[in-house]
Amino acid sequence: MIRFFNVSKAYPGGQLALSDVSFQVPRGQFAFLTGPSGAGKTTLLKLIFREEAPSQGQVLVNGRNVSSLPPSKIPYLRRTIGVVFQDFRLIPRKTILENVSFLPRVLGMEREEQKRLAHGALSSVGLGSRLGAFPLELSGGEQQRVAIARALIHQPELLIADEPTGNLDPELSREILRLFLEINQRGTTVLLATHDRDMIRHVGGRVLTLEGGRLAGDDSLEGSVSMLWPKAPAQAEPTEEPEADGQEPAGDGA
Amino acid sequence: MIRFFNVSKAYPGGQLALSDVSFQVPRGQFAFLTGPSGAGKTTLLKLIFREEAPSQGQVLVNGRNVSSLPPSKIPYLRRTIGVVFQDFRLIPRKTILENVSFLPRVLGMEREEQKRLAHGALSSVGLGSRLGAFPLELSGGEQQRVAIARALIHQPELLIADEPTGNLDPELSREILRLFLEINQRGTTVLLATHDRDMIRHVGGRVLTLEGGRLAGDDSLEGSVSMLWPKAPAQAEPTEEPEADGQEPAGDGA
Amino acid sequence: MTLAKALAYFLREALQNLGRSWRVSLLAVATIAVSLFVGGAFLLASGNFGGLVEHWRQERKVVVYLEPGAAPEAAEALRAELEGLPFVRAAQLVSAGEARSRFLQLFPSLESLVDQPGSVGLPASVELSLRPAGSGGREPPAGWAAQLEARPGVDLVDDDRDWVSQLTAVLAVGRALGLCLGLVLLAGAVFTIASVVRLTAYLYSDEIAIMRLVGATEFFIRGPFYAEGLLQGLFGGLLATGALAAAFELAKARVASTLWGSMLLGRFLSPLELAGLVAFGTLAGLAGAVISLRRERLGAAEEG
Amino acid sequence: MTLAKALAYFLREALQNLGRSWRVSLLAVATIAVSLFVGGAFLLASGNFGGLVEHWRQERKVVVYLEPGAAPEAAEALRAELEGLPFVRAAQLVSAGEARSRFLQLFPSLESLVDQPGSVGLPASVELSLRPAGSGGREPPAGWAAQLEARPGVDLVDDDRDWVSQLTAVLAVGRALGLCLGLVLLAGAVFTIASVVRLTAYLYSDEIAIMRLVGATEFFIRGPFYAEGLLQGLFGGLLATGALAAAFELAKARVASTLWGSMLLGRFLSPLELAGLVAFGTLAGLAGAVISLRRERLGAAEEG
Ligand SMILES: Nc1ncnc2c1ncn2[C@@H]1O[C@H](COP(=O)(O)OP(=O)(O)OP(=O)(O)O)[C@@H](O)[C@H]1O
Ligand SMILES: Nc1ncnc2c1ncn2[C@@H]1O[C@H](COP(=O)(O)OP(=O)(O)OP(=O)(O)O)[C@@H](O)[C@H]1O
Ligand SMILES: [Mg+2]
Ligand SMILES: [Mg+2]
Repeated sequence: MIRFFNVSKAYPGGQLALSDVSFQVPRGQFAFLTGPSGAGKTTLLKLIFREEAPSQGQVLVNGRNVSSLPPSKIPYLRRTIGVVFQDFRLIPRKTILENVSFLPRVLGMEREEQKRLAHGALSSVGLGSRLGAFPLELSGGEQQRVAIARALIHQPELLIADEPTGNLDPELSREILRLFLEINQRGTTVLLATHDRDMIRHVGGRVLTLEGGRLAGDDSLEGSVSMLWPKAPAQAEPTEEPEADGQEPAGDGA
Repeated sequence: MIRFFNVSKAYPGGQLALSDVSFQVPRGQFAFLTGPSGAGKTTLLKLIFREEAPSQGQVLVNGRNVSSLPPSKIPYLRRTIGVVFQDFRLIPRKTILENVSFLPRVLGMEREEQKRLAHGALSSVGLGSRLGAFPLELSGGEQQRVAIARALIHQPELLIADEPTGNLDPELSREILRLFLEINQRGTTVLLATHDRDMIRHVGGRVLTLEGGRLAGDDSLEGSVSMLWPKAPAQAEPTEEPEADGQEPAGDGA
Repeated sequence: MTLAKALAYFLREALQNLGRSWRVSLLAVATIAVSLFVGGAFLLASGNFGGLVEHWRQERKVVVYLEPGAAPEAAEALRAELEGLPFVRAAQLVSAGEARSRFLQLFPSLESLVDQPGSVGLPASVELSLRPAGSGGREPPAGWAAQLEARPGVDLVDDDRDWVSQLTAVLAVGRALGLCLGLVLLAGAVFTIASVVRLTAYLYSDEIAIMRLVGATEFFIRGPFYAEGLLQGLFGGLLATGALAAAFELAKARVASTLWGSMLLGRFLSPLELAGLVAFGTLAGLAGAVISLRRERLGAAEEG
Repeated sequence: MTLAKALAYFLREALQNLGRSWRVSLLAVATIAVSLFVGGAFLLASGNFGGLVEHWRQERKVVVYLEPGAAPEAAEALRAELEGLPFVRAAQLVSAGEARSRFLQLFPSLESLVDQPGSVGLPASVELSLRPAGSGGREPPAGWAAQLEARPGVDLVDDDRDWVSQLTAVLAVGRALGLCLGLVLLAGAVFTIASVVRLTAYLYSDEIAIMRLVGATEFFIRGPFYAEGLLQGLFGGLLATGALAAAFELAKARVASTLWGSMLLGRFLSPLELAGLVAFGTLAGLAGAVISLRRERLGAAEEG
């Protein structure tokens, strides 16, 4: 699904964000991307949906070389990818319903169908009752959830999420993660950049670690996904306490 | 330092963000504000530095009734408060050095002194080498750290931080928390909104919990601050360890 | 999506955007309207002035002033004779009394001059309208005026055509200046409209970038913005023509009583000219939107 | 902070902002310049046209055409006599040859007409410049021209003043229209400049909101924006005057060989007028900034 061949990215200012990164994520995988702030996670994701082009190397998505894609083809690439941006990127002049149903509308879907889909997506992130609100009338976490709903709405082949729970409380984070796992189970490849070690530990699986622009680790962890399902809501579940102890990341510290 | 008397806040659209909230935070305290997404945390903080005015009730900061402050006095209130905004609010056309030194410049401080201060603040969040970058040329976590540096630069009487580590990795989060604890030790009152239960658990102390706009909890937790100090990576100075123990502000909790 | 559906979508989106950021839209529409109003005012002014001059040129007249105290019958005989000339379209007798009242209409303040004791008063005259030269008419033979002047009872022959031809020379200068000015105005209006639309597009460049990122094609991104520019131009044009008409009526009402006023405000713009003004604004608005959305431009603007 | 320091700060910030968002600034400055250019072009055109007319009014002339074949001595004697009249400023003899060459300069295409065989050619004449009425001069006595015409050797007396007075009436109409147009242009320029500055301020309303939130006083927030509007107006004004001067020189070079051209482009704007144009742009830019930063406005704009 995603292949990076010796990819480097230097920004115009000269800042080297990625250097010589190679990896591949097969179709249907659920992979984490982690690493300290400024390590290049967002840059790596931007290369996949062609917000940025690599300075060197090649990026292949679904077998297509993304960097040599003619501009007119880029929208069609992006339509197969759902993206949750780190900074949300909602359109301020559109209601959240319109934001979420933007792509279906552009694709010419029936209005009723658009609405149904958008309402479903927004309900699944707990915002079913705020359809007419504008993004700036929402809290930080609510905006983040709108961004998530937008990425999920059209059941993309590939889901890219950049720190999607940075503004969410632990219960909601878990809900969101469940959504991601569900969509993954229906066949979507998921690449999720996060600082949240608990989340990685719960889910486990493929973990790519960036450090200073280099790929510093590509591990396969044993998850404990069951922790997500048993039960959640309320507030503090005593079940979490044992985790808290084990949470000290001394083990995988650099 | 901060007093809320039966404060309610309804936004123009009719959304009720806070209802009948009363509490007080004494001078010098380190308090957490927590609660699920959309609970009203950001709204509560906005009332303190008068970005919003309450619909009902009174907000007192430093003995002054904030809601009845004439517009011309508002800047002087805000100068005594350092704010880390949830959405950063950096000025895109200014470099990060200029962003951070903006208030000292407005206050007429010497250029050299401005620079020295800003450089110090940016270095303390690990951005000492990126002074000339513009906000949009930074990663999410880097932007968040610039916002933190700006709030810390003038040693405010009150520090308000809204989810200040949502985009930071655990190591950096710990660094930032240490900065906040340090500034608190030098006399600044700190009010920190966060979803990060680990952080609250480590520091302990005063914890205000909002739920659906109501104050659902006002607890004093026993912290385990030592977890922050024992072996913080790289820059950690061992000399700070003894302070860390005595720093627990549980004593003056309400 | 069919084209009709797409166009409907563009229009709906554009109207919604105009409404949601109505302050900005209003400012843009008003600026466009001002620009078109200025252009329209110029058109109106030069049209009226040119029409006036053309009218004089067509209406070239020879006035045959009679000696004071000429008998009305003799005057009428002269009139009839002159009207029979092949190059004369019409001959009208203006009595001394009529001459006086006409004069007073033009120069009301000079009443005392005309009526002063001992004044001989204004003479009676025969006004000849000549047939337009060229269009089948003939020029009067040379020396004709001098011969006429020599006849008994005729005091003076005042041949308009002399000064009209001189006036024409002066007006050629004025017309050339007006033309230059008109072109400058035209170019100015196009530029102003385009740049206003472009400034508003800068305001929404983030929005456009987001649409691109989530996979919208250029067609669907630009459509609503083109429609928005077009509508801004259209509304600006309508506003401008409305304001022009209102200003025209207002001015007319104020100066209707004076002869100069009614000469000056002879006619309003023709429906065709009005439609042209509106179409011009609409096209300029569309052009502005097209220019401002050229991919490179906005991409760069996001950083600047 | 002292006022001088604050002003220096405003200026530095404004220049920096202009540079950092140079695309937007350039667009704003260009639009302002276009607006002022149009105004300046109008000023220039109406000034030149008005000057031309005034020149003719002042230079009112009576031309005494001599009969063909008049002896040069007699002509000179007549000239000298006429020059002695109290209301005549100067009298100049124009020989038949001179008359011909003058005519050809005005109407080069009519050469064949003048030189056709059997033509008597153009007559010699004495041109009298009269002293300006009012300014110490006296009007010629009534009937003077007729008496002169009756003299032997004199063919015709052509008294300019007749048509100049009629021209003046026509021009009064033109002048009134021009004045209206000028006022419309003026108001249009002010509005355009102000609204362009305001549109750019909308672009930066987030920035202003942030400055307010971190505790800057209105004085320090607005100062740089006022300076920015002022500088945009100033640069626009300078650009406009530069472009005007360039266009003027270009046009002049192209038409210098024709008499109409040199009459039309007699003079450029005076330094005072140029300074006025620049000052006008500067003030309008400042005014635009002041209007657009009224607290309520921008507060509301952030939401809209
Ligand atoms: N547009 C840009 N121009 C210049 N440098 C940039 C730009 N965007 C990012 N960078 C730099 O590239 C590096 C990697 O940035 P990136 O956003 O990929 O980090 P990240 O891993 O997502 O960090 P975070 O966890 O803080 O979001 C950083 O040092 C950043 O400053
Ligand atoms: N400007 C606004 N207009 C209307 N409603 C608003 C506005 N800002 C916030 N709200 C609503 O008020 C409620 C509280 O918002 P607030 O931002 O205070 O939540 P929060 O506790 O900070 O949430 P989060 O953790 O997601 O940031 C939310 O339901 C939100 O939708
Ligand atoms: Mg990132
Ligand atoms: Mg919040």
